Amino acid sequence: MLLIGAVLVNNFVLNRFLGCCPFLGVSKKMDTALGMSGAVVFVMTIASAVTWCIDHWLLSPNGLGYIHTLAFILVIASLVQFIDIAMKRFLPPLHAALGIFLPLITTNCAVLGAAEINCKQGSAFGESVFFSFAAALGFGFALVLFSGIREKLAHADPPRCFRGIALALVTGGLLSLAFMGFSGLVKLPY
Amino acid sequence: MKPKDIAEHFILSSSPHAHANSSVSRIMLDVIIALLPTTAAGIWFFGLPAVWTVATCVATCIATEALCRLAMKRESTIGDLSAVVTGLLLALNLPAGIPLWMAVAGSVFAIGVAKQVFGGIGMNPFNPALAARAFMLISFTGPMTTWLKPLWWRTPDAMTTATPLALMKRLYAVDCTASATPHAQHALEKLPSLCDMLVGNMPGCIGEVSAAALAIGAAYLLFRKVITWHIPVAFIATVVVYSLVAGGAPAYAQVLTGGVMIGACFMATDYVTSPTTSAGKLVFGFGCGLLCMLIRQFGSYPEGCSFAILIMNAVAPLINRWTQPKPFGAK
Amino acid sequence: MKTVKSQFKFKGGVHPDYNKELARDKVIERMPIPAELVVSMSQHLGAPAKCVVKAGDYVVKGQLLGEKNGFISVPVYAPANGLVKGVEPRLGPAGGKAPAVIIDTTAAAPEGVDAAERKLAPLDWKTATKEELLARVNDAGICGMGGAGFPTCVKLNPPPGKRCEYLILNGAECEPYLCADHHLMLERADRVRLGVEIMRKVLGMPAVRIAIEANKPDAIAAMEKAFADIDGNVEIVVLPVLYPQGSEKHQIFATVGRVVPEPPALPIDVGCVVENVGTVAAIADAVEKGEMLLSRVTTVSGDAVAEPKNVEAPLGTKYSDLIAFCGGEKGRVAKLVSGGTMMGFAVSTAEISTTKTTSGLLLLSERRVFQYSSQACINCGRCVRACPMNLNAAEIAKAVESNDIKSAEDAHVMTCIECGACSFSCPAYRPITQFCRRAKNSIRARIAAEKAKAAAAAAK
Amino acid sequence: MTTAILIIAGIGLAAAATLAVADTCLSVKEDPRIGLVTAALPGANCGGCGFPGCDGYARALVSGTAPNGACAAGGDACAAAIAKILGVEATATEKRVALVKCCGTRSEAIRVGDYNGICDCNVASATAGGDKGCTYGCLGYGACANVCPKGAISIHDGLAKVDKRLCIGCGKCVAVCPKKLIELVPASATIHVLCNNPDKGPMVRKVCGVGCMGCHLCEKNSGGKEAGHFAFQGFLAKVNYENPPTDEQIVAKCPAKCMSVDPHFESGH
Repeated sequence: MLLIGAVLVNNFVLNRFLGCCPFLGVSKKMDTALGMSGAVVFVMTIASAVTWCIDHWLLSPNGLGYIHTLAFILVIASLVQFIDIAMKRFLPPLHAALGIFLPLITTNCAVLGAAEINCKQGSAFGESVFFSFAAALGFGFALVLFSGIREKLAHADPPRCFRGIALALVTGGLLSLAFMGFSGLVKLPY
Repeated sequence: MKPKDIAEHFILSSSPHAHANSSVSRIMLDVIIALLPTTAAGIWFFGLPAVWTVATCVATCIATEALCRLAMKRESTIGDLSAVVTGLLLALNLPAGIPLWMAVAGSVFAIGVAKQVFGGIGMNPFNPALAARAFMLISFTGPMTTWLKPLWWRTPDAMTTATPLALMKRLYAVDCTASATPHAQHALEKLPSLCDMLVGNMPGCIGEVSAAALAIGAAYLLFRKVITWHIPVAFIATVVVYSLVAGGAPAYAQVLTGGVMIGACFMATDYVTSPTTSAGKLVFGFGCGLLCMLIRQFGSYPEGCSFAILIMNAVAPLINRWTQPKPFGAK
Repeated sequence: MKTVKSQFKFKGGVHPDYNKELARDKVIERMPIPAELVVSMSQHLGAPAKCVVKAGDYVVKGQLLGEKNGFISVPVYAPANGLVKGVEPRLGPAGGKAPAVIIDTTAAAPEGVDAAERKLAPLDWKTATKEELLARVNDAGICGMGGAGFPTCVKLNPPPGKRCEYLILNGAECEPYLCADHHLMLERADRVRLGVEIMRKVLGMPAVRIAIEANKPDAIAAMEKAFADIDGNVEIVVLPVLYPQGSEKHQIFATVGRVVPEPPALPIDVGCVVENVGTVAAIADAVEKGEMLLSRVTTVSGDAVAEPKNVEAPLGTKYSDLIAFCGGEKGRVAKLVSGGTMMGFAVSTAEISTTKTTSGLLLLSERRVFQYSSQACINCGRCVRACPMNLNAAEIAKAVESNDIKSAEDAHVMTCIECGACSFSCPAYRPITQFCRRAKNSIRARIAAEKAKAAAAAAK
Repeated sequence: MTTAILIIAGIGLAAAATLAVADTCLSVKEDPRIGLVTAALPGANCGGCGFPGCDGYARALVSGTAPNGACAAGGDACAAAIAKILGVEATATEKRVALVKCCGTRSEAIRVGDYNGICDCNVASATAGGDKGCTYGCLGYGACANVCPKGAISIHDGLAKVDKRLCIGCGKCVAVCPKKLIELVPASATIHVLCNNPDKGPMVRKVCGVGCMGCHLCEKNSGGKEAGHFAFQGFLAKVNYENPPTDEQIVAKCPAKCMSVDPHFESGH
């Protein structure tokens, strides 16, 4: 239920409009979209685990809930950097596949968004990690879907003023319109 | 000084030099012909407002198409009749009593935003008529869900009523397994009879009520080989199987009411936004049916058909990618 | 010997208007030698023949004009006596230029020249060895006369380790308008029978399948009669009327149910050799009479020619002479097509001349001609259903249109046989076949460039 | 407040420390010269050098598998800069630009057919040799313009024209042209013969009003055969770009009007 809810109903990109930058940026080709999706799932799951720990053990006990955004940005940015370096060293094949996307995720608001939502919800550790994982899957699903459409649009011949990002935005809007059909499918508490 | 040109040139083109003589405009004309029975049925049941809605949508679509092409400085594509088909399909997916200015807005959205922005016919990722319907449903929720009673012009006491779909939705609300409860029984009794459903004597959109007229149109399209059986059969079969498994309203009611018939035969079979191969079409039809029923049962809208097709439109490129034909002789 | 119906139906295919009635009942007419012949050195697939005559030479019918130039090549002979006016590059029907010998056939033979036709010594095929027969096929300048022009002696000599199990005789003639093979089977059934026996011997007695489309019952009857008393495994396979039944790969599938893998695989890889009936008859003449391949039967048809005919014309006859022999043009000719309407070449002038592969010459009026357009693909999938190779032609065309050759290659464009079924069935009149051709050309060019680069690097 | 600052600072320091440690302990060594060479290259990724992009060429240069000077776009300055980085001698190259050797516009050269098909020279040429009477001339269906990475080629009046200022001399157009009529010539050369038809004069005249007839007047007017400014292929004059003519008078004296002074299309006009 949580999975369906996060993937379809409250899709990060199409419903919450989080992570639009990579959604538009790396959706030109299906292969890169798949790579990006994989990287996001990977990072988001780990990041939510780490931020949950920070929030739970470091910030909340000290009554510092109000600075968690600041702390999370710091943690996520360095975490991504660290994963990048570590992966290059220990998992070169995986780095070759996902490496170029990792720096892009540093500034992906979807990762921060997931951490924030978890924080606001006060979910338990397992739940927040799973939610982030599902949300990342939803992001990846939307990204792959969108890249499929954009690959098709690569052969289209739109008017000059709509070429490129403008067309992608219109398409994204229509996709989000279609996804509205899912509303109410799963009653999520948030 | 220019040398003398040869008076008459032969046409030079790559082979083949023969053609099946089919054309895009002929295909579109066939679709229009196939939609005539259901248009007529809609006009019979909903009277003059239906005429006005159809006329407005078709005229606005043609005008928008012409203006867009003019603005883009490209050759006009009105001749291929695709704008007429879009206008007609949109009108048939609207309730008869909708204010005409909304119909105009929807038509402009269909052609302008959902089609010409992408470069016109063949390029749009979403079915223009359905995108416009979804847009209107969200923007003008009230008028889009106010239904004229069929044959209201004969019995002018009550003008509007609830659709069978809303009744069926209530069936899901009660416990499906215990459908004998008085509440469910009541809702079930209020459903139109099977005969009324076939003929179209029930509230709904102009073109979706008469299942018989839609079936005639679909048979014509199949006969003319404009569409293949894959999408309609997969779509309707999924709806039937789902409703048998999940309970709720009887399967025939799920198929005959709402947009399933027009969706399966005319909207989901739109070439541009559906997969190319037979296998892909089966997957596509299955997805449409499944999503449609999921939204009907769980979603916040009573009707999921147009959203289901729109979502599957988005998935179509993926399906296409994974159902490529295997070349003759390839391993 | 028995007649059977085809057991296997391939996917796809189309039903163009055959228009065969125009020339179906016309008996093959032998055309007199025209005043000028333009004999191309490149009438076959592979390297053009090397020209061995020069301007001012007097040549005699059957005299060597161009010698075989490489493994995949065949020699070219003079189709008639005459004076060589020049040797210069001339446009061929496919659009490429190749050296051609221009012969003035009205010139008188100079003193002391033996004007009798040059022939090879007749061979008794029953006693001749395989090598002798192969050499004869090679020396007579025979190549596939169905359209591609692949040198026949190469085909008849399978590489070591590969054995021919089926010899398939292609008498399908699925191209609209054309009746040349049809009439060859009707009128020269004995030549076809003899050719088959010779080829069977060369190939080591494989089973023989004679493939004929069901719309030629008289040709089937003629073949049944000619082959009635033949021993061994010989069958006439009646194919359903469907284009492209005459394509090598589809014929193999329709007759023996085998599937030729993707290129670079050849029919011999599945134990089959396919030969056109015209080629077979030419082999019979070359062996029994020692005659070189100097003429061929060409169908001149279309709605803009006065009298459609099946003409046996010397190789190198200009189209204008052929048209004149058939009573000239009727009304305005909008398109001149060398070959059939599905795979033939549109040409810009009637000054082009016939080759060993010219199966037809069609004069089409405005009514029969349609225009390709730049309309967008509406994704109707008709081309995908029509494609006999089961390719996604629509995707290939769209990719090529946006200069994305890589995607086209991934979609197996190299498997395309350019049969034209996709363009034929496209309601948007898109030149899909031409898009495929374009992709294939650029891929071939790229591969050639890579090879050259690798060779240069290796040389370094 | 203090706690907040302390914690944030703590997290920051911890993260920085981890990254610093990771960077030094886990980093992968890469030849630093690759980055330097890539920076010295123009970064157009035109592929004219035969390598996948400037980065690919830089890697090949550093590994010693590619010769310096293959980058026509960067020219001498670039080669010199790379040579400095790599510590080897630079081979001097002069900037070369593409020249379309045909001036048979729609009004000058005849057409022999109505071509109906896709707009690409290679397939048009494969259809009965193209619709132009002259089988050596530019078809104007833009195969070169399609492959040009800099958009330097455009089609005007049925002829491809090269914008000299945009051309980087990568040679892609030369390779793609089915008529083989594009040549890379020194950018400094100003006098060109814009014809590619080696046929005899009368044959050329039959199909084109501005085709070279091989009359040798250009050669005579530029100091005769000994001067060596021209070479002839059949009945076609070719400029010897090793030793190009400089006297612009000869252009006006060409009876065929197939010569030109700097025919490169300038986008400003």
